[in-house]
Amino acid sequence: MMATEHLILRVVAKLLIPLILLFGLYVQFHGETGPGGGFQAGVIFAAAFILYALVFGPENTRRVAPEWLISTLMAIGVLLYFSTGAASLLYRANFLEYGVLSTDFVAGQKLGIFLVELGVGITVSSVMIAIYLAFAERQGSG
Amino acid sequence: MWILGTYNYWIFITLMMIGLYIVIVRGNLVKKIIGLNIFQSSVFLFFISVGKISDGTAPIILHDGGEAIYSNPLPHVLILTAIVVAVSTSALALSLIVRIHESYGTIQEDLIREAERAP
Amino acid sequence: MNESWIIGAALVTPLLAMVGIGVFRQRPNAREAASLVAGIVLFGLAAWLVPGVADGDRPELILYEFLPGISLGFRVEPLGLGFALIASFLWVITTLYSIGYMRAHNASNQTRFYLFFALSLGAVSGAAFAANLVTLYVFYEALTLATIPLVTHSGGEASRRAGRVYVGLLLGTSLTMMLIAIAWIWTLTGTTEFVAGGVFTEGGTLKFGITPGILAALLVLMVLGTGKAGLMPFHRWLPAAMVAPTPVSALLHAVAVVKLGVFTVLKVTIYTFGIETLSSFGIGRALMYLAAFTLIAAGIFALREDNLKRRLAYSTISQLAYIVLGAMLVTKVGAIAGGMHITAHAFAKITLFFCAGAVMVTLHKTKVSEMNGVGRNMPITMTAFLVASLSVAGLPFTGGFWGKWYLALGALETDQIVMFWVILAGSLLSLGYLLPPAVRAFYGGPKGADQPPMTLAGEARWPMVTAITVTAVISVLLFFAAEPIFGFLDTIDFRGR
Amino acid sequence: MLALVVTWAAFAISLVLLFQVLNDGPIRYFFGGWAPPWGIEYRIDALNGFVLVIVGFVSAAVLLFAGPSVGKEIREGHQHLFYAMVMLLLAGLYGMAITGDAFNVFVFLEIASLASYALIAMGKDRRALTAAFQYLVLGTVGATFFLIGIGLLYAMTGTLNMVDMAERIHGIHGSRTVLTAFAFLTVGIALKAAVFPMHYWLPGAYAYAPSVVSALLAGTATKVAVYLLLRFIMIFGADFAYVALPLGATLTVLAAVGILIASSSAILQNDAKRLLAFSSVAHLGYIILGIGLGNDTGVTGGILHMFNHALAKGAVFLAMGAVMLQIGTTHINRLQGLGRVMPWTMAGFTAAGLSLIGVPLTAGFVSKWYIVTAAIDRGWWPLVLVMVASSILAVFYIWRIIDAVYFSAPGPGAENVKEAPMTMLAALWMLAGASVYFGIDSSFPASVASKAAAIVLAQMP
Repeated sequence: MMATEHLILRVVAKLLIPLILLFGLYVQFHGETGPGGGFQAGVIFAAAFILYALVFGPENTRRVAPEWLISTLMAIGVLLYFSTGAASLLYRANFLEYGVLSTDFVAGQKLGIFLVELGVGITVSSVMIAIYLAFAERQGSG
Repeated sequence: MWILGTYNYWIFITLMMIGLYIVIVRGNLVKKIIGLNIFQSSVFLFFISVGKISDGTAPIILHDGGEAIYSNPLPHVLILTAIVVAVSTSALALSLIVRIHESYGTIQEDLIREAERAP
Repeated sequence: MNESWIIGAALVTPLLAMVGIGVFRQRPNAREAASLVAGIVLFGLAAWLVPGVADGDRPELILYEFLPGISLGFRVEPLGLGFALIASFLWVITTLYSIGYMRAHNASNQTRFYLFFALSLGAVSGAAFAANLVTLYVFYEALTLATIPLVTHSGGEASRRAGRVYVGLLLGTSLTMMLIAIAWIWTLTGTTEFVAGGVFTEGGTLKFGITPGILAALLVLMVLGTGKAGLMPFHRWLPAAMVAPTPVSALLHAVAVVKLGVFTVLKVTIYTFGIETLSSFGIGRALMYLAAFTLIAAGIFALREDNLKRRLAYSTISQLAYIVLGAMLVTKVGAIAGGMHITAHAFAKITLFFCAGAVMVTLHKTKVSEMNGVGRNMPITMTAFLVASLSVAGLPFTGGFWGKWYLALGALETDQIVMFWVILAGSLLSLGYLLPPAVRAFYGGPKGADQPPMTLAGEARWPMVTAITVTAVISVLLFFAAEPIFGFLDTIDFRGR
Repeated sequence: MLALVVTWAAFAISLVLLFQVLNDGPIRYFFGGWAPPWGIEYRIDALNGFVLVIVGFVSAAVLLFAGPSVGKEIREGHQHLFYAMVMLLLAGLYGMAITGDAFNVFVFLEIASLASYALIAMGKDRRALTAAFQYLVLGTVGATFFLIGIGLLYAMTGTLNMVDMAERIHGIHGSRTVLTAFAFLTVGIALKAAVFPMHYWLPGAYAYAPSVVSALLAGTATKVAVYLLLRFIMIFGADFAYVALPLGATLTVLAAVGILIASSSAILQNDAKRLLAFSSVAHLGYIILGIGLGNDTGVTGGILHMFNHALAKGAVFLAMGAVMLQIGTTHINRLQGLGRVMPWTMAGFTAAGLSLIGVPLTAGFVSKWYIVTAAIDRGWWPLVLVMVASSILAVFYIWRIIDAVYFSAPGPGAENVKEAPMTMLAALWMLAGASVYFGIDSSFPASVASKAAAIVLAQMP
């Protein structure tokens, strides 16, 4: 039903979404050396999906991001964070003391931050998408 | 001059009061939440502005190893966390409102209270 | 102290009895045997302590620190031991009586009844041996709680209302005034121990910067806070509690609960405040007048009451006021008289209640106006009733005589002529309200058509009659045993050592 | 099931931690190996070790209880979410208690709060939704105030580590910023702890939440908030809070008024859970009163009452949960005659109820004794009167329930009511039994509480 309406919106959205996703990834992986990080990246990443859902409707979005996938991703993100922290416990360091994850202290820290931020990013984006979709679908069903 | 010099405080206080006013006075639950958001944002703004140093840069070690004036990063980090918390609060509040709407058919506080008294 | 294990045993016995009662809940005979045996053991333990205590021994048992600086401890002294003796002896008798009563009545939940009965006795023995105010307070409250299920035993709207009054007044007074008094004493003096001669003075002067005003305030809080002593205006729980089964009224509301009240008053007067301290500052006068007022007023209420048990309850209030009066005379004689009156009144009043219960079970009469001719039907019961009435009134050749005699002496000794007359008037009043039932029972013929014809049911069951006879006989014997009792109570440490 | 195992494990760990702290002094743990003041530090001393044990004990009992009750009160598809939320709540509470970093407290505070909003909203009654919403608005305002306070403190001291903060704040007591920070923090925490007159959200929230949640929140959430109050008193220094500022007087007056009003309102309620919720407000008043007295005995009493009240209130709410399971309501008129059909549940209720009244040989008496003697010691007689008056009021409101339960003829349909399942009774008696046991032998909680009080009042002149 939306196919014929809002032609401009749909075209612009289709153009923008890849850019937004790309920007999200940039912010994500730039996290440990410049402004950026998992939180922001996650939100930007989710924004792309939300834009898609706004224009093409939640039903179509669900095809890309089915509920099982989103909830699994939420959990995976948190688990990634925690297992990174716990991994350093295995090296007899304190929780999240990820300098020990590699032979080189700085490299270990880089790795640790990268993993942690990745976890944060995954969780935040999937949570954001889940929240939006939950509202949108609820309204649709009544 | 000190009034202008501390303009961020004034903005903070004004926004805070606007937010609280909305929370207290408005009967519409969604508007209440918007008020709550304004209230929270005012606090966030305040702390960000306090952390800012003029001409400061992001607190990142420069490649040439030189010294640079940079803004205190800690408030940013804290407020980022607080924003996340605020977002989740809003989400939760909105979902509550959706469910209130479903069971009462209204989101006006006085109407809800009436519906409560009626049966 | 090598005798301290006896105190422990005395505390544990009622609990063991509870276990026994619980185990034998399906077999009434074994259940009641457990109750009887526990009573006898408890009495035996208390009796064992008598010679040593009379010689000035004060066995102690300190359990552990309950609150910082305050331990849950027990120390035996003559007053408490006497109280424990009476309570445990009458427990045996009452158990005997209630076997007959409860079965004749086909009462429900008999196991629960015996269970809480034992618990109440545990609380009484704990309170009797308490070594400090907090321990006393703990067991005082425990007794209140343990008796609630007994008071409301029969269920129904009347019980419910009685329960409210009972809880409201007893917890109400003790949770407020008594607790404040104890906490205040603790913060002022740093001790709650019962010490010979009281804790407030040293060499005749007040310690800790206490003024006579504070002392008076403490005494008022303490005595009024002891709601169980039934001083007006906190007396209403006692008539209300008469909805309970008769054995409960008999043991608890003639002996255990009310006597714990006056025992508390006597105990704090002697061991916390100190007789000499109080008398040297002239404190206690106001409470003495309150007691006198209660004594007379309750007597008048009793005259106007038609329900026999409620009449007895008001009589109890009046007689309790004698004991409080004795304590508030703040002389040694007064206090001893109070102790003697506790003993005599316990036996006499329990007899009266037993009789009332027996009449109720066999003839279903609960009112004084219906008593006509009962004496011909139940001669033993009503003779006992008459004897006990005389003892309550304090006529010679009954146990009640000596208590009142010494009270009157005490009043004269302190030049309280008014009190002397009050004591005499109270006796006359008690004759006035107790003789009519007895006289009607023997001489009143059936009059009017509204009186149903007398069914010749005969005496009550044998356990009840036995119980009645024993207590009535002891009431008389006490007259001749005054000497040893006085001597025993005289060994109370009135002055600091 | 997993949730149960986790809570018991957490309880065991918190007990071990407490004993370790008692023996060896504070434990410190640096997150990520960053030493304070840069990194986040977790620090446990006698005070929060004790709070951890409270949270652990209550939650262990509540989770044991939860199974059947949740099955009845939570919709089928939502049960896994319910357990997830409970875990989140507990994580927040433990975190709040354990952390040594002021901002971390805020984060955990919000985690716990969000979880509790969601939990309350799961109640069957639709009023649960509005109650949760109300709590959410007030809770968020409170948390934001808290955040302002922390921010100002950070601006003044340049650190977020609580121990560090306490050291650095000493020189700058007079500054207006510190005063403002103190005010914001106190109000924010008071909102969370439902200190009168900021208790508005509490009765509704407790009354309409699922019973398990009521028990959990009553036993833990407000207690942790009170702990925060103590912690910030420590940061500012007891001498500053009590001597330079009229914190003690303010708190005690509020607490006293709150005790009286809340107790009186409790008497007027017709729903047992709502009644108990008002009683919670009154008992928080006791705790605050003890803290406000500001002397050793008083603060000890306050901390002790946190423990004792958590036990007793947890137990009575669990009892109401059992009632809810069997008859589907907790309206007082519908409780009639339950003493006969659910004897064990009601005996547990009675035991815990006596502790709420403060009858000797229950834990409630011990803490009340501390607070009353502290008040007499300070010579604040009106407070003593308030305390005893509220005991009387407590007798009234507890007796209203007992009266209905034991002395009224069972209503129609009461014959079919059965006793609650075994696990629920076990949980209920765990709490009720503890509140009797610690009334008879209070040496363990009392000694810990007095150590904790000594820490709080360390700088008291």
